Amino acid sequence: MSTTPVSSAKPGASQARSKTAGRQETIWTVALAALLVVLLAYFYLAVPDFRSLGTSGVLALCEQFLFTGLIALGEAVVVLAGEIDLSTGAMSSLSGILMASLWQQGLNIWLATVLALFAAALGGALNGFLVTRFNVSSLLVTLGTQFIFGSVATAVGGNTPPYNFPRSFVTLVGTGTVGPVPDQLLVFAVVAVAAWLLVARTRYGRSLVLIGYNRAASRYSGIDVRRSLLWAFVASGLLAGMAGIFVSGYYNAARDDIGDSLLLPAITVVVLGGVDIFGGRGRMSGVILATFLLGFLTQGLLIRGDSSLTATMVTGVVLVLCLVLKVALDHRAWAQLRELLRHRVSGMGELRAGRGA
Amino acid sequence: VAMGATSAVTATPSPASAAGLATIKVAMVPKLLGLPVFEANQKGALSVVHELGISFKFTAPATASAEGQVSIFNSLIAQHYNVITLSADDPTVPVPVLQKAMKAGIQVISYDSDVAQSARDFFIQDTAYNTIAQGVIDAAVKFAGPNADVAIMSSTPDATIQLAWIGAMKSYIAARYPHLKIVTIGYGQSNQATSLSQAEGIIHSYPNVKAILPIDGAAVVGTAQAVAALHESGKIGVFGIGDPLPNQKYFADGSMQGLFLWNEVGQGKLTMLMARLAYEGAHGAPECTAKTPPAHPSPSQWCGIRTNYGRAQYFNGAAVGLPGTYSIAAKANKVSGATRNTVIFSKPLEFTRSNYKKYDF
Amino acid sequence: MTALSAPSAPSAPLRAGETGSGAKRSGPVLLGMLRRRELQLVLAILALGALSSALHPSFLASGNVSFILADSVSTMVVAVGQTIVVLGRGIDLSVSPVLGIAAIGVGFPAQDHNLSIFLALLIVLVIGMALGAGNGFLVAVVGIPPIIATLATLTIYGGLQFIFTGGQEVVNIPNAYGNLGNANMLPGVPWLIVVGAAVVAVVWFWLRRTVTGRSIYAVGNNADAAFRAGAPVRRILFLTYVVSGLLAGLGGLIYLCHVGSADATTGSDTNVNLMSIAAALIGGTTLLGGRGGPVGSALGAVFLSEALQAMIASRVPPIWEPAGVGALIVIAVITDRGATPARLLARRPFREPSHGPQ
Amino acid sequence: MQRPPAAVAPGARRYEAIGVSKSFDGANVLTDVSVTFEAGQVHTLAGENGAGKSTLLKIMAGVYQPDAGELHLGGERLAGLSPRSAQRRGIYLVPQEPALMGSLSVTENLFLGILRRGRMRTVDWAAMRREASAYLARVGLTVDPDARAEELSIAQQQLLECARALAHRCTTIFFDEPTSPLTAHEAATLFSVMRSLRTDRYSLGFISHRLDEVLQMSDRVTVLRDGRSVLSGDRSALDRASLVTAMVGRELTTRSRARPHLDASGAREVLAVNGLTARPQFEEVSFSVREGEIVGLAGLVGSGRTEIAEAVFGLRPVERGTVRLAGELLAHRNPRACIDAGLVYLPEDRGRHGIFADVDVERNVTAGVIPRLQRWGPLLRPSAERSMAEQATAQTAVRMASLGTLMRSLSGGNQQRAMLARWLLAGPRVAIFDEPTRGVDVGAKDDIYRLIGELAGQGLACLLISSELSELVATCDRAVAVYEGHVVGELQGADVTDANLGALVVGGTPR
Ligand SMILES: Nc1ncnc2c1ncn2[C@@H]1O[C@H](COP(=O)(O)OP(=O)(O)OP(=O)(O)O)[C@@H](O)[C@H]1O
Ligand SMILES: Nc1ncnc2c1ncn2[C@@H]1O[C@H](COP(=O)(O)OP(=O)(O)OP(=O)(O)O)[C@@H](O)[C@H]1O
Ligand SMILES: [Mg+2]
Ligand SMILES: [Mg+2]
Repeated sequence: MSTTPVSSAKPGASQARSKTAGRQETIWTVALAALLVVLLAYFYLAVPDFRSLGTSGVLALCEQFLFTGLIALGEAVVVLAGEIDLSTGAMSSLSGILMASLWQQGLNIWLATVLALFAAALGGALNGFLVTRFNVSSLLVTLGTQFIFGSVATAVGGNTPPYNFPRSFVTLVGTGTVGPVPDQLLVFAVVAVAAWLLVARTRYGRSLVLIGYNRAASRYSGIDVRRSLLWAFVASGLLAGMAGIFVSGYYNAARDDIGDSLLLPAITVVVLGGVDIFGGRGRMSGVILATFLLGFLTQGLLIRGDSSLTATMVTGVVLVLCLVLKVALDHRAWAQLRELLRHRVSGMGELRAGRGA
Repeated sequence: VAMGATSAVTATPSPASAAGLATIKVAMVPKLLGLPVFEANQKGALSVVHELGISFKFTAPATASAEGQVSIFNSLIAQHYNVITLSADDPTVPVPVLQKAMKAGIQVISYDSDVAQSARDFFIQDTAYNTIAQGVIDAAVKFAGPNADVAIMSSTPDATIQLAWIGAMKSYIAARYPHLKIVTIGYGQSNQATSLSQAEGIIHSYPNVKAILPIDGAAVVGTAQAVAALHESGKIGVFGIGDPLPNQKYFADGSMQGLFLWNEVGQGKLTMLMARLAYEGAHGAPECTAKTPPAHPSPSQWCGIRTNYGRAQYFNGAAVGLPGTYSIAAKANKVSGATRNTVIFSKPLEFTRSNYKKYDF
Repeated sequence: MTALSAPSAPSAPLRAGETGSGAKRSGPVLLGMLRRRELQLVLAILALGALSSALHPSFLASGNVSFILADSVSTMVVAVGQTIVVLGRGIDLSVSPVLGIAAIGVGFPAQDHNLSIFLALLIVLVIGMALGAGNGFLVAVVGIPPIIATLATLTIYGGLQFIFTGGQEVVNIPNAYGNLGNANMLPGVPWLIVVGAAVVAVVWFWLRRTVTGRSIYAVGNNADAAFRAGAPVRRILFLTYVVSGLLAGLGGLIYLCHVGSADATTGSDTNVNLMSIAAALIGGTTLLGGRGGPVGSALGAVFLSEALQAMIASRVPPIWEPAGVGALIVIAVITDRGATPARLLARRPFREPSHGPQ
Repeated sequence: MQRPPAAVAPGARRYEAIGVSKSFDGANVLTDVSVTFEAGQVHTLAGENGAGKSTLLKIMAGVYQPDAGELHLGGERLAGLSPRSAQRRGIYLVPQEPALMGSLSVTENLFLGILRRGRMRTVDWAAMRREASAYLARVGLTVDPDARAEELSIAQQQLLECARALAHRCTTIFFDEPTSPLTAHEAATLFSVMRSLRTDRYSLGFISHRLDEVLQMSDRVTVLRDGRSVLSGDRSALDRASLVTAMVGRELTTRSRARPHLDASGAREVLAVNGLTARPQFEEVSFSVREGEIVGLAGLVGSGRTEIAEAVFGLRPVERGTVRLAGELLAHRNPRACIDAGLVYLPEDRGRHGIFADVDVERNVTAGVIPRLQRWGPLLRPSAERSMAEQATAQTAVRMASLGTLMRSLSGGNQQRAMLARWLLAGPRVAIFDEPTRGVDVGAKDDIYRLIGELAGQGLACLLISSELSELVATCDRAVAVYEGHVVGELQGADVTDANLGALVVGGTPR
């Protein structure tokens, strides 16, 4: 088909894409990377105990926050599509406990792991089903299923949750290393790259992002919104389940509440990673960087001798500062602020006078 | 009460005070910050670290979490602490990291709540499980008779010590009071509001219950409060395991009959002494093998305590102002709950309506 | 002049049905009322009570009933505050530490210096408002999405709560507090219920009969339209967080009076955040904003408290209690017809449309 | 009926914008524009999409601040105007999309911002309800004051906005494209309200892309082009041709058929809809479209055309009925299956259902063919995507800075072209165009219809939904009339006339 152009697009204009659409995301990602470098440099130079860890010691620190990163990757998939999953923490607990209990029943541990991951995906599918079938807020649905998964985990775990898994298992998902690099980090790298490819380079990822931007328009464009969302929740459940397995391996024990403390950090990572909580905008690379940024920040502060309370609060403060920075980066916001001030100054008296009349 | 105390307490001895002893870094890591039991431990520890030549740090997760403790242990290893003392939030989760610490030459001592034996050198048990369980049951029977219905209030279904206590109570009941019946176990989730609702629920749902036995700090207060609120004071007896201070009101108004507990402040002191001795033992000081160690040892007479199964060892608490001699269990003891390398701190104290005012913890 | 709908309305069933004429609403009044969440809840509360007492005759004993009521008041008050924020299309995840800080903020002076309860009331209100203002600043002035802003303050306020306790615990409150928290005003009518009812009534009146109250609904419905109608949108949003903080602070005092203690984990240990959201939600306030009200939330809180007691009474193993709450939330959500529009989360911070998209 | 509210002001004050300029993100949207609104006049702003009409009215209503220039109301200079202060001075903007608070009552929507208060300064619902009926009557709106605003039709909402202006005692009322979502009949009702306001010496501002309306309603017309005022004068001094020339900067061949009628009766039937039913929206709908044919679907707003189209495209469930594409039954009816089978649908509500405003044009254009971006392996191919988008946007002549431009920064007409480009990429056999020219300026309208004509010429079967009968007459080879969800008639070739269609769509019979 060809038609007479009424007027033509400017030639060569398509190169300008990165300058407009993705610019903010790029700036954000670069800023995160820079911040990470600055942070590591600071700890290395200013904290002797951190320096004395050596390369392998520093890399080993990762073992303590990569599961948060895994949950965050899954969470990011859901958030990109404009939803949220609050049940990921409970899901981690559940999958860890399930794996451990199955193993305790005599199942091969790897088989148990696969089954637990399957159950986690199923749990995610339940979330997705409730959200898409009844067309209701995922915030609320997952708020509810969070309790349910937690209860199931407690019930499965019983009084004395299993521990002391086979060596091969603990090595791979727990504390083993290849040279100075923890096995966990390698597994995480694989998952992270896969998640990044999924979102940035596949048809499914494209659908997901478009759904996040405008759900109705996606439907009208032939994207199967329900199915895509369902899979997003499955992905989130699966990655949360994987995190649960990692956690169990690292601690060499399963516990029914082990994931509870992972939810908020994971959401923090997602937001800090630059994913718009309303969906659409954001990059997996940002989430990955934010995992390391927050992780090293917390661990570094602890090694510096700060209390874990301080570390947690610093996390909150960093989050607020970054968000303020983000608003500031958004040059529209600046213009808006100027406009607002003008409004305020000139319109103040009137506004004050004004309710009644 | 001072608002604004810091959450990680650090105390460094002046070199002069620690005569002849190298200063060592000891960390005390309870389950979480802000729990009175652990604050009392800390108080005891702080009172003796000076003379023991200990550079002391008190740090814990903000909310009870085994993962939070693991992060802290990791950072303590990186900071080259000499001894880590901990009250384990979970017996198994910190095992790998504590083993890493031991491998790095750090002495690990658990107190209050033990970890797996493979992950610590010593455990300071509060008190023998059977002794404290018997105390509670005997007091309850004295109040309600040997045929009564009683209920237990615990924190969570998987709280290790509480499970042990419940077990000890059950075996004691089976042996001594076969007609005493435990009708239910309520779980207050370690917080007072839930404990209150649970206890209220129990009182309503089990009208025949004559005594409630709360064995967790929050459950104790919640139960007494439920009894008071429902005007059952004196009709339903409350006997439990907990500190007297938060319950003064209920002792006074008759909603609370008896509590059992060890001396938490003393336990903190003992933990620090143990830390010093374990360090000495690992660094060449002679073992404490004498049947009766010197009554008032000076630092130069101190001996170290080694991980050495199978041989009874003794040491004297006088160095930190504790009365008596402590023995280190050589092997596990089902009845008391002791395991290898366990020091049982003390017999429980009993708090009653007539003596509760004497205690400030 | 002709009505616009005249030519098509009588014929087009779609439109006529949707136009909600006066005749239509006066018809099945009872049916319409039955659709109201408040009434459904009252029925549910009664039904659950009847069921439980069939299982356990003592369930309806007057002591238990008033206990269920009294036990729900601190959640109720916080949930009412949460409702106000949600009506304005926000969410407040920091109510638990606000409650906790208020409780210890007056708990220690009360314990150590016998602080008078009126002064305590003043103090919790100030504390609550100050912390609420922090949220309001981040959401309404800086423009951070509410869920994120309050998530951040959750961590920060939570930390402050720990620091303020200094590891201590409030254990002995003066009798005046305890009496307020547990004594009855009339036989079977605890003081707390009176307090809770008063709060609900005041907030109901405020939301229904004052310009500011109505503006909250307007802003929650459509911030742009409200802005055009002259509502000071940012100020209203700010206010919702301040009031939510204030009521969370009041909830702290009620908690202190009722439970008699407070420490570093007060508020977070009983999951006040989730419970207040759950109560609001069960009470029919939708996260879309602009729809719902305090009465439903209060009933929701009572229902939650009753459901927990009913589970204890019917010997549901304690480990399944959270699942029960979770199931209630899920059921409330999927039966809430108001909540269908897709992107509930899409509560973007309000921006004056000076540069906004068309 | 209630007594109308106390007679309003003796007349609006003269409201002038003098030398107003405004730029967004460095792009000049308005340059040195002056315009005057007088009492007792309808002053129309005309111009192409993106000419700056809405922006000008928004500045005058206090929504935006001008970068330069002044606003004078009755000689008094206004500074730092906000929507609220504008309303307090009697200036009200009825936005293009009515912005109401859906779950609040009609009464409350009317009075928001000026809620009536009784004793103790609390809201006096009874008084407001009484007053509300009066204002509603004034604009001829017969709805329950307690009804929720979201229950009203778009037209009713528009009138509610108008009543709100009255309730706020505003005497200068701006209507930004009020008629684009309305039927001719509804528009006529609105116009009669506007006329009566004009008689009462209100000052009215008006924007419309429909030239007939502009010519019919205006007392004065100002034409904007590229943010400059290119013409300003009394209606009497203008005719259609001069208006169009001023707006577009060139002459247009207006309203004549661009292509001859096509008798496609011999051609292959590409789309066949049979007995499609989804009560109460529509029932037993049957029609067909042949290769190369443009079939109009005529009807009033609310007659159910969009519902039918959406059902055909698999967006809505149906009770029964079949859709066949080139003889083959569309079994799995969802948009994806339709697109893959060669059926596409250009939605009516572009902003909500069409564009991804915060996404670049490239990804907007390829959104309908995502599966095809992935021919080898699981990964997308950026270069292929780019060239596909480049080709399609060139075909439909989207005017934009680059493919990376955000969709939101395109003007309405160009957004519509990008939407067309999206569906061209799908290589359709049948296309359903639902109100393709809504909110699109005259020049772009012409282009879009020409484009549709060309596509039909290449064999595309087109189903065209439009509420402007004259557009159908000018474009279609055949027309199917829908009334209350039923197909009530079909007109062929030269029978497709304004008069015939007009009779059918209100349930009558053609002469
Ligand atoms: N908030 C904004 N930010 C950036 N650009 C804007 C904004 N508002 C309008 N524009 C741009 O300003 C130009 C004029 O817009 P305006 O809405 O005034 O046009 P219009 O004449 O009303 O067009 P239409 O007939 O399509 O409604 C357009 O190019 C538009 O993209
Ligand atoms: N009274 C109403 N209130 C709210 N929404 C309505 C009302 N009537 C119709 N709609 C919605 O407006 C949209 C337009 O559909 P409509 O029924 O007007 O069909 P149509 O014949 O395609 O009219 P047109 O395309 O000219 O608007 C539909 O999604 C419909 O649900
Ligand atoms: Mg416009
Ligand atoms: Mg339509």
